[in-house]
Amino acid sequence: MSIENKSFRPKIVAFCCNWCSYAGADLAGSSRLSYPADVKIIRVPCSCRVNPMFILRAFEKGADGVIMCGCHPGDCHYSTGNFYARRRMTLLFSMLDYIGVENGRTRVEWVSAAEGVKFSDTMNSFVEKIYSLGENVRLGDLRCRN
Amino acid sequence: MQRIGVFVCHCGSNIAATVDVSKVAEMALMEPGVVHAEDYQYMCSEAGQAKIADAIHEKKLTGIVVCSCSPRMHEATFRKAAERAGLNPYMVEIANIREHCSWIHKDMEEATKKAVILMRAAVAKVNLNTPLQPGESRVTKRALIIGGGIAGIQTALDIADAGYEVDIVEKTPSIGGRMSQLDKTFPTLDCSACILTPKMVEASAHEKIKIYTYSEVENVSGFVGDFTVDIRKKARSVDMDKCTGCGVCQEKCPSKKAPSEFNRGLNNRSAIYTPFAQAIPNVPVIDREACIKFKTGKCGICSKVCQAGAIDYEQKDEIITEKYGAIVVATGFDTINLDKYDEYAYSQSKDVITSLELERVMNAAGPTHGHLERLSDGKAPKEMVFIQCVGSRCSDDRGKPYCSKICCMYTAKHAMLIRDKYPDVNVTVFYIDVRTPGKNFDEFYRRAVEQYGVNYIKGQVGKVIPQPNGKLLVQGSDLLDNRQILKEADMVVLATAIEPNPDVRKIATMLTASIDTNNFLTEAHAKLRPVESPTAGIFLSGVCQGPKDIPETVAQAGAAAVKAIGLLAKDKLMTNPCTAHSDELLCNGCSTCENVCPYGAITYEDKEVNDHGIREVRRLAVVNSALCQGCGACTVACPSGAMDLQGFSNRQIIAEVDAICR
Amino acid sequence: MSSNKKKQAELIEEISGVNPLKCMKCGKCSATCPSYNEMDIKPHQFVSYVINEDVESLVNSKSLWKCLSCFACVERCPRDVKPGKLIDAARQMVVRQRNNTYLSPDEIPELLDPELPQQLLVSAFRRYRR
Amino acid sequence: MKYSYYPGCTLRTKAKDLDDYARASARVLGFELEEVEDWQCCGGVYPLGTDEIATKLSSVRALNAAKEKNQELVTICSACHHVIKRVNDDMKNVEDICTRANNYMELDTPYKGETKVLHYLEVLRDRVGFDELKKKVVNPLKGKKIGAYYGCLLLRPGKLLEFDNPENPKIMEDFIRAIGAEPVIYPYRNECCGGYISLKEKDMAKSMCDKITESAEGFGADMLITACPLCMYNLNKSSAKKIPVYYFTELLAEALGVKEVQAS
Repeated sequence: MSIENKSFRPKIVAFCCNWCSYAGADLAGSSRLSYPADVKIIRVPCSCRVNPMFILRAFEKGADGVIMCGCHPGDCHYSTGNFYARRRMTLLFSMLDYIGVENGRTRVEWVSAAEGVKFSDTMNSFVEKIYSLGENVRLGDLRCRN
Repeated sequence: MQRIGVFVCHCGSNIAATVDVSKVAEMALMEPGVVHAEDYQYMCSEAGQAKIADAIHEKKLTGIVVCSCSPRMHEATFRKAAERAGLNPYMVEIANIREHCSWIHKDMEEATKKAVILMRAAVAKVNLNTPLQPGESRVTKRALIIGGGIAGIQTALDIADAGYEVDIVEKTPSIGGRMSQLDKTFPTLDCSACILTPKMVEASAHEKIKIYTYSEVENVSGFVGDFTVDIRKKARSVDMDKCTGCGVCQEKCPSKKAPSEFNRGLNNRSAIYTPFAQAIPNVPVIDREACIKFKTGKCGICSKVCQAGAIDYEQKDEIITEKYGAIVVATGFDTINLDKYDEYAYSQSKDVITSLELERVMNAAGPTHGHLERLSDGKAPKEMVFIQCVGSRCSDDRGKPYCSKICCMYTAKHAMLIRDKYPDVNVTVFYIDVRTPGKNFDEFYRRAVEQYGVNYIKGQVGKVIPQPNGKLLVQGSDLLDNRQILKEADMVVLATAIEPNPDVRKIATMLTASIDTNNFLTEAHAKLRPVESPTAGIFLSGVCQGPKDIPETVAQAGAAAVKAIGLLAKDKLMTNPCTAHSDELLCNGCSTCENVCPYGAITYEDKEVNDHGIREVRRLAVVNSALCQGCGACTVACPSGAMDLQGFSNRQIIAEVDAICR
Repeated sequence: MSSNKKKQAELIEEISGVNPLKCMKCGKCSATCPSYNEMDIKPHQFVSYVINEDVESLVNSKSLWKCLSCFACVERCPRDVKPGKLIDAARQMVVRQRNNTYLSPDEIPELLDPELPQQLLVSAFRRYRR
Repeated sequence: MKYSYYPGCTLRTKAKDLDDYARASARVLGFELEEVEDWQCCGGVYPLGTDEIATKLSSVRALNAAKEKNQELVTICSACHHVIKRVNDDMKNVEDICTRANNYMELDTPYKGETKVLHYLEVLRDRVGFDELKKKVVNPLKGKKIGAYYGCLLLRPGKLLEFDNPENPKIMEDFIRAIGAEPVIYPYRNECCGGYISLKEKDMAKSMCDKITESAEGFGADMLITACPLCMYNLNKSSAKKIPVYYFTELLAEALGVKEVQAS
């Protein structure tokens, strides 16, 4: 990965469901598959627990990218949670794009508990994308800036 | 204000080598609410847990953050430790600084920075934690086994012997599974039927075991301890109570053109059939696709010849609904379809067969009555070639990326048996690697080479070329001699890759058990919880979890049984207290949450509320915490923000977001 | 010098798009190759030469000119290594150095016969020289 | 129905038969082959190197010409089919090659693999339909036992060409049945004839062609059909056996009753 602007280190929030993606991230860890430290993971029981407000909050507080990972469609531990999540995020991301938070700053990925490689690949490509987009300035609360 | 203690684990050098643990502890003291912070070599050890207990007492802690490995690993450990010290276990949060930090980063400064942030997020969350009380749920003391092969039979026997009721659901007309199709077993060469049949009989005679054959699981609801399962008993067209198993119907059936599933399609069976002589139950089924009576309305011979009057053409599928406390998946495997490997001429020549087909050819009850002969012309072969790794270890999209594990050993077995019974037959095995880890396994393979003179050639085969004279030309590599070989053979046997039974995906979805990219069921932990699914109450037995041979399958079946027994032995289970609850003053009774709840846990009640002095009766959402599984779908769907999830509340998650973006 | 060898090996990997480390040494490529007996370096050995950074031997090998580009090894390789691509990359390296070709225009007339299709000449030229 | 048509170098000269019979048969079957204007030679072999751009441009030109006419692009020669299909796949799926090729091409709208490439046999199977073809046959080749010789370029790599099962194809066999003859299946039908190697290594090509013809004759074939002028040349020239080899279009024209018309 080429980091052009060394001084810019993005803040990236990753919401991972407990049953698939969080376990996938654990597998990436125990397999020593690296991805940039800019990614910080928040554990939620299911991708359907992710309230769009959380994502707006993250951008407001200065996040440069937010990614949400869940079980593959059809494999949700709670049967249908990821379908709700997918619909919600599609709407939210298009709205965010409309107000200037580019589509590249938001992403939904399905990562199973067995896909450590996919988790690390996903995070690497997402972080690379955020580096190419640079700092997010559109939704930030000015009071939160240093 | 909480009084929080932060405990940073070195995990030997696993964390401490990349994260400055003392720095993390030092930074923790600057966080709001933190009154105590320390680091220690192994927090999960007895001494480490004692440190937590001591700090709880001395510093009067109300909340704990452990910066260590994944919560999926030791959250339960630390919660129990806190509980023993008198703290509510749900006041403990884990910051995952091993799997999500030290193991994936190399730069100490970066990793330490990230660990601090993860610690802060956990502290921010604990500041908002509240003590939670788990509820209780009952345990139905009966287990369901899906699949009646050796794995399912062994698990059923072990659970039943412990005194619990067990039901086996088997899709085919008989229990026995793949093992019943095998001729001999490695590495002792004892006959498969001789060791399996007694177990089948034992299972069917066991007073605690009920067997549903020709049946499939149709629907599963509920949760650990209290599953409700619909089982479809397919119409057998034969009354199980009346049938005496005399077999006359099969003999007289005029429709004998249906390919025998048991003999892998190498010969045909009648439309009314039992798959094999030792079938349990020894009651035939009518294959309605092949039956003349069902196709044309005429015939009815089986009904006429049946003295017991057991034939029932009107029989219909039956749905049985039953409650279970534990479910064991034992769905087994099949060999892969060879359509994508036509270079081995499987579809072009009858004399190219799979190893499982060879088992049937070698078996006295098989299509050739146990005589080794070519299926094209019935002639005895003189040259046999075995090809290993057909479809295994393939990273292209034709085959499977994994090693099927059993092929090296059964090929050595086949080679040895053939050389023993037919010393004039030459046997050549093309292999990539011979993998024989297992007790007496390598000795077995060496015997095939040294004692029986089986010719092992290191190299894969590129193409099998049928010749006009009926022979097969095998074009392969000899990598050790560095030459290309053209070998004429009479029969070619393909060690075909195995894959999980294709039905397993459907079953996993019903059970919400996770499954990997190869359709093997995932274990709760690859090393420490190998027979449990991450979904509570679901256990794994046999090849549905990964390739294994018979002894390994039997061992795993026993282990799965013990885990199921451990569950069934409990009278009550603690339920997860991280459930949804609704704020009465915010709820407007709109029913949105009810619609998204997958468990039917939300109902509505008319209730009097006191809204800032205004007393009125309102329609309000009520969550049944025994049914709620805590997914959180309702919390997001709720338009008024009344619904929240305990343990993962809106405020807690937002606090984590804030801490990370700070 | 050794860094030059490394560069050549990397160039082969780049041109071919093949990761030789994926090879599990099963020998299916050599088992399937119709030109096997004509080759001095056998198809399954190509990967080792690239891994060992001995591209020199590879580009001087007879095998370069015996490969038919029939894609049998490409089709049947179970590991997505596809030795045919490696050999083609080596051939590219040679033909890109203009002085080193397997076919010179001078020898063409005596190779011709009346039925010979254009396609043959075109293909041979594309493969053997630039 | 009109298709853009890329004949290729050899069908204009040595393999003129292959071309003439194809066009005559097309008229009977109700479609038309409209030759791409100013087409250039495809090069005969697909340049495997991922950094080869210039050698792929002639294919891109033909593909783009078909795109501009909003037509599918039909080829007959196995080599052209192979090269053009693979270049098209590159243009569709390999971003780097697509970008660099378009930089050379300087088109108004960049070409991104939109054109569908069809072999003449695929037109017969997927557009006309072998059942439909069977109905148009006036002169069924009864009693002829024909071996289909696919060679390598029509089939491989199977994943990219999506022509037929590369190890056990059946399109030519279905074709043979459609024109009233009996197909002979033999294992060497998808093995290489030696290709361009026959220019310098005559012995090698001979031994390979011998295997093919021996195997075909062994399984009872009276004749072979091919779609490739180079296979035709090698099988005729190199093999010791004198089994007749025809272009599939010649037998097609014969079955459709337009062979003589064409010859006159």
